[in-house]
Amino acid sequence: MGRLINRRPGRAGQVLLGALPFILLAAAYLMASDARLAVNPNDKLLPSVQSFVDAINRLAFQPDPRKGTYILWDDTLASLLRLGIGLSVATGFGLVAGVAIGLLPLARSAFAPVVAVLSMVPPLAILPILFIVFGLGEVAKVMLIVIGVTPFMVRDLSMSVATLPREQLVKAQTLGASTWQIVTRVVLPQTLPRLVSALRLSLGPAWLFLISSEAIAATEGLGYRIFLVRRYLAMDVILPYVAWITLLAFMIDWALRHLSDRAFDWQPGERGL
Amino acid sequence: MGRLINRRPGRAGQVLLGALPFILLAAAYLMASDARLAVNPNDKLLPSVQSFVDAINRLAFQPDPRKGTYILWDDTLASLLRLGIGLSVATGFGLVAGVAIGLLPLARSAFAPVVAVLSMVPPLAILPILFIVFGLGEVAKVMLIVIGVTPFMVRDLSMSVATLPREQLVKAQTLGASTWQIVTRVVLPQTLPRLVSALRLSLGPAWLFLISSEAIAATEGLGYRIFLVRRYLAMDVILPYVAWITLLAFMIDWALRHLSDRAFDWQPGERGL
Amino acid sequence: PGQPALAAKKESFRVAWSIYVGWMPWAYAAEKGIVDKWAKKYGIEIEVVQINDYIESINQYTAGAFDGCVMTNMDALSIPAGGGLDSTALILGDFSNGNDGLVVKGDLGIADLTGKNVNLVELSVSHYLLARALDSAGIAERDLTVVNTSDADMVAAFKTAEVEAVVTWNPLLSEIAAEPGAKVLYTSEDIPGEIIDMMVVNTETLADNPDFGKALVGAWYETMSIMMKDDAEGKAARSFMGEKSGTDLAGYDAQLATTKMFYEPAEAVDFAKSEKLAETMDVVRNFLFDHGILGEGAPSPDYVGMTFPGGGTLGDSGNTKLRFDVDYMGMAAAGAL
Amino acid sequence: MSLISVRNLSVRYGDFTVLERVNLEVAQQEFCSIVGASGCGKSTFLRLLLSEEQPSGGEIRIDGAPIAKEPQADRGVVFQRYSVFPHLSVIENVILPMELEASAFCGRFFGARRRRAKEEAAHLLERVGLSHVRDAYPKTLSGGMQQRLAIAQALIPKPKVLLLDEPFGALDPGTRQTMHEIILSLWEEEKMTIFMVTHDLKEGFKLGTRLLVFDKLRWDPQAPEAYGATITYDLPIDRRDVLPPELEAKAEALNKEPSRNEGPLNALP
Amino acid sequence: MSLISVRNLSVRYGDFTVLERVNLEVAQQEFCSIVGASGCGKSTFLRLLLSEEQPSGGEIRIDGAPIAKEPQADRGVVFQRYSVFPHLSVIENVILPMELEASAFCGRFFGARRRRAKEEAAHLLERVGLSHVRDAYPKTLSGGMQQRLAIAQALIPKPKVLLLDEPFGALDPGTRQTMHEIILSLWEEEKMTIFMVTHDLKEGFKLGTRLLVFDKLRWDPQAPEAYGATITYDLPIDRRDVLPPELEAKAEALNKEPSRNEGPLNALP
Ligand SMILES: Nc1ncnc2c1ncn2[C@@H]1O[C@H](COP(=O)(O)OP(=O)(O)OP(=O)(O)O)[C@@H](O)[C@H]1O
Ligand SMILES: Nc1ncnc2c1ncn2[C@@H]1O[C@H](COP(=O)(O)OP(=O)(O)OP(=O)(O)O)[C@@H](O)[C@H]1O
Ligand SMILES: [Mg+2]
Ligand SMILES: [Mg+2]
Repeated sequence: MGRLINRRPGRAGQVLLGALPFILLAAAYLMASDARLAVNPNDKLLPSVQSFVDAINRLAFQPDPRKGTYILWDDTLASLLRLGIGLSVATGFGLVAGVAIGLLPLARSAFAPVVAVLSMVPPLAILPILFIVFGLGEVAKVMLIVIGVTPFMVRDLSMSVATLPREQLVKAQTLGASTWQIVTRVVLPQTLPRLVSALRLSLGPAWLFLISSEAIAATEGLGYRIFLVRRYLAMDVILPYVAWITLLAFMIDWALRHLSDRAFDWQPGERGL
Repeated sequence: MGRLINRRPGRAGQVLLGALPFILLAAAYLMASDARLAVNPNDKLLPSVQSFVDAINRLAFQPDPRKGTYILWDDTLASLLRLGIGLSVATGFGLVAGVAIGLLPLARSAFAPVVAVLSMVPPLAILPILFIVFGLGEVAKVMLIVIGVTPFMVRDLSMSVATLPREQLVKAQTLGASTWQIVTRVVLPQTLPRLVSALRLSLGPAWLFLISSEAIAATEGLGYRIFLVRRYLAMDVILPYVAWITLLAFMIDWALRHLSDRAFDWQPGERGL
Repeated sequence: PGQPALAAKKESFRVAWSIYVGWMPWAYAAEKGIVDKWAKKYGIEIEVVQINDYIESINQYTAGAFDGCVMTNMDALSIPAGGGLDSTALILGDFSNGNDGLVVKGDLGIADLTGKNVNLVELSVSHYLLARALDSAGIAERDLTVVNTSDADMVAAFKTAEVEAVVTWNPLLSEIAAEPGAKVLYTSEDIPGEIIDMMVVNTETLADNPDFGKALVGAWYETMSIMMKDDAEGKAARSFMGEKSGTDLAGYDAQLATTKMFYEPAEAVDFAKSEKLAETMDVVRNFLFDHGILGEGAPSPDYVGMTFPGGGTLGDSGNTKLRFDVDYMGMAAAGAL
Repeated sequence: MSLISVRNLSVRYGDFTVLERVNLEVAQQEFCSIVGASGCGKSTFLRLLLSEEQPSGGEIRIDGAPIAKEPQADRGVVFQRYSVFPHLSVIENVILPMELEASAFCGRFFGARRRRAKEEAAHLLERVGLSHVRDAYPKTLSGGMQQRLAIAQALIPKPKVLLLDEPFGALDPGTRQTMHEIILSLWEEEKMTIFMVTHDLKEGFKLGTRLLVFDKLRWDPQAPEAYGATITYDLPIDRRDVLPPELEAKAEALNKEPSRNEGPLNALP
Repeated sequence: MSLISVRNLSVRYGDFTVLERVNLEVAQQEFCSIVGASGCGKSTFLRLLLSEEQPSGGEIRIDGAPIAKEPQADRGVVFQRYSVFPHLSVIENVILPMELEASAFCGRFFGARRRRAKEEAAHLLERVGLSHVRDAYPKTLSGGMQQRLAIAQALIPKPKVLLLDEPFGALDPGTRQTMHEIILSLWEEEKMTIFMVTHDLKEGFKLGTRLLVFDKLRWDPQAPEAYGATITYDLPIDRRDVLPPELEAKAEALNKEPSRNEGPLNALP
């Protein structure tokens, strides 16, 4: 086979190739860690694998002596709940506003500028105001995710709605569709795949905002734990937590991708991204 | 005119509609600020317009008594430089990797998984490791932007490359194009508009990472100033800075949008988003 | 939340605390029901809220979301008092006695810092400590460069090659001091009693609701009496506090060793009544004024007025915003709560 | 009285004049076949009749009133490029117009009603030869199949005016025959007025009651964009299956008419 | 010896058999016209000849060797749907193949070379009647204009084998005439082997040296997807401009042959 664009690895090759970068990353870590530990056996920055195992065992499989619960799972539950609510609200709002702005010229005139401006406001810089408005409880944490993620969703979805072929809208009108029907039967269903992509792209930022908000006011959650042990540079806890967050996010991403490939099998084009 | 989707405001209506949300936001701020100031004239959370004017005058038009320079412009210059370098690197890397992953099955097998995983790592949680690798100076700040923004770019661009109609690739091959030629003459030019969109969508996160990085270790920069004066809740400085950041980001966004509409006038579909 | 706490008779109150060795007793008092017990005794409710970001907790208090908040004497002057919120230092819990320090790499003296970078949280007590250290060596702050560095990243920052000197507090300080080649040059032990950790409450709220003050003070000193003991209960309390702050009993005890806790209310009252407090606050306000932290509207260090238990005052008495009060601690000392 | 009257219509894109001085009166239940050189503006004309675009000058009236400013269910369309909804299966594409009409809020049928609609639609699919792919998505259909689907879909709301842009170009003669019969029977039953762009003159003659030829009256070789096309022939064709001899001759002539664009037949590069 | 030989070719999508048992030998410079019912697999067959898809069974050989596994410059194509590059102007679309061939690294001409290429291309554009829109982007072209552009582009590399999928369907008779002449002159000059799918039998007869009819040999009304199409007629056509009487009759027959898909002509829903 000649051209690179036509060369496809087999099933096994695919797995192997996909694993390679991870193996290289792991090897790089181990070497760097060994080198540092050789100089200073108490170095906390890049702990050995054994320290990870210990820390994970302690946090995930030993009940916390004070509360009798398992710290890692408590933290995970709290964080996932916040993340889930925040992302749901952001997605719902993003969908409604994105379709409106992308489809309706009036909504576009009214809201596209303000969304473009608001999406540039760095939420972390106006935290004091956000906390005053939303309190310091769960609402504030969820809202930080919502505020951080929604503008992206709205803009991404409105851009994608605006690229729907005009012919389809005209066709729908000749079939007697009202604006509402065009939205529900033509635009929304075709926007859903992009919604899922936008959601997937938002996962990273959403975790970031979650962690930031938990670092400011929380008593449990993955971000809180990282914040708490960071002052002792307890990388043996931080790195597994980061890996766990990454794994969780990746699994959500993976599930969304497969959901999208299945649910929207009318879509032409390549899959698997 | 019947349907909402066909109702377009006139030129004046457009400006008016677009300005309305801003006017409402400003009015809401003024009312809330007045209410608070009525209770405590020294309240710092929502300062009066006069305080803003004073603060802006002091920061932008009076030389700093200690350094003899103009604080706002120094900060702006420092931040824009970091942002520019960071975004350039991220964009360049995102383009290369995005096209490779979107177009070449081998690159996709090898890198799509690792990019998907890396994009989920919250960069702020592994700062200590970044410090060791990149130090605490300018490089680290630029790298934080790069690390924060690149995964999104790569994924967004690879997704968009993957949606290019297969017919075009086949057609190019029948015209004798090699993989390299397909990349440079068919894929890249058609990806550029999406690159600009991705860059625009990244602006918000990029500022966020810039501000975060300036909060870590810096002696100047917009984010530095915000975090510094947060120590005494000087919202009369923070809010103008946030507004200034927003304005800068919005102007960059605006320029990119117009650049894209002009440079890529082969694109069908609606403009102005 | 959302509205400034309007002074009036109230039933329920919110106070904020953040993680620091001298404030961990609040975690214990809240979780073990000590606060509730005392609140019930006075027929009120007190919610004790943990805020991880120290500055954010003070900001929220200043903005009116809380009736009380823990903070240092310096931050009490600069943020709430400077922000026009009349505040009362209700409890003087401890002062830093080695909990804050200046650490350098290699064999340097304070005078050798000239021309170098010093990483610290700008405008914080670390900055104040640096200023005091430089005073002691006779050099000025403009002779070196202060690099604002977030406290959370201080330990990692010290590990990078380009950082030569840092000023920070515990537990970061002990982590950094334990680094190979680190040398502690100057600590708060050299300026005892100048960095004070307090519970600050809204003066109006306190005036209208003395029960609120009584309940807080009562709960605090009951907790003190538990944790000062060396028996099982005391150890359990201290190890609770240690774990809550991310370390263990030994780590927490090590931090307590560099903290001068006022376990007995009488100690705190004596400290507050001493001349030294007003002198300290005079140094502090000059530092704040020099760095523009008292607000740009402040024409002189006298802008914000302070009152002291002995009847002494500092600054503009028409704009008294920070009051050191010993009435409630005095009641505790007298067993009158 | 005429159903549709077009007066002095013109369309310009920038300096580029596509149509100019188009005048036309069409009565109800006329079947206008439209022919003309590629790129002369036939699709553009249909877009105007559809209100998808606004003319640069002149006006269109339907039933005496100015044309609605937006597309309506009274004017159906089959676009030159396949224009079915990619996210709906074949049968869903066909029942969509029924759903839109009957259910203003949901725009969707459920349960028994949906089954009934599907049964109705199945008839039509049978006739256009798509029953065996009723549950397939458009991306798996061949070009001709998509075009047939688009026709079936456009027929469902029984529009007063039907605009067809080269609807049968991608069909084989047998299928085309079937489609002709479907269109004609519907045309008669529903008294539709039809505009059909075609490049097959025979088809135009066979189906139409009237033949409209679009061409440029004026032509400046230095500035090919200066003048637009208009209706240059407007022939009534009363009998449809067999052409009268004089029209046969006309058709031959049209067929042979050299294209404007034809250059010298020099060797290729 | 035959240039292309197809042996026992079959294509299945899941349970759906599109082609089966296709056998064919084609010599160099043959011009095969392909006809068949809509959706029977003609485009699929071309995709296989192009190596865009792999067959489910059987094989294709070119010059005795198995067909290359990927599309190559030796086999040009004009797709059924317009397939020009949207980001290149008309003239850029035409010079693209020259640039790709001559400049392996940049894939682009500059300065004088670019001017020369453009002049060369201008000739061809003149012939296909697109000179007046040479700098326009495809989105502003009519359907037929895009199709003509695609043809011009495919002709530039002078491929050994040319695959045309309904290339003239969207063209008016005059333009079509011109395009026929261009294709034929190139076919003779370059000794190309051409496969052309068309629905216009007359066109097929006129241009082709050979007519291939795709149809299903077996048909199960209960399972329309069970059997695939194959080549049911393979007629040599030696003289092109006038049809011999026996072929004329055949053509008539093919034209009339009822479509497989035709259902009972009951009233529409
Ligand atoms: N948006 C536009 N901007 C500029 N020119 C346009 C635009 N849309 C169409 N045109 C031009 O208008 C002319 C008429 O196009 P139209 O699609 O109506 O032709 P047509 O008669 O339908 O041709 P065909 O038979 O090939 O489909 C073309 O020359 C085209 O280039
Ligand atoms: N990816 C696919 N999955 C399933 N079925 C497919 C797929 N691609 C094509 N088909 C089916 O293959 C059959 C042949 O399609 P093809 O495009 O080859 O037809 P065609 O003969 O070119 O028709 P037309 O004359 O209408 O263009 C069709 O019935 C189509 O539904
Ligand atoms: Mg057309
Ligand atoms: Mg086909």
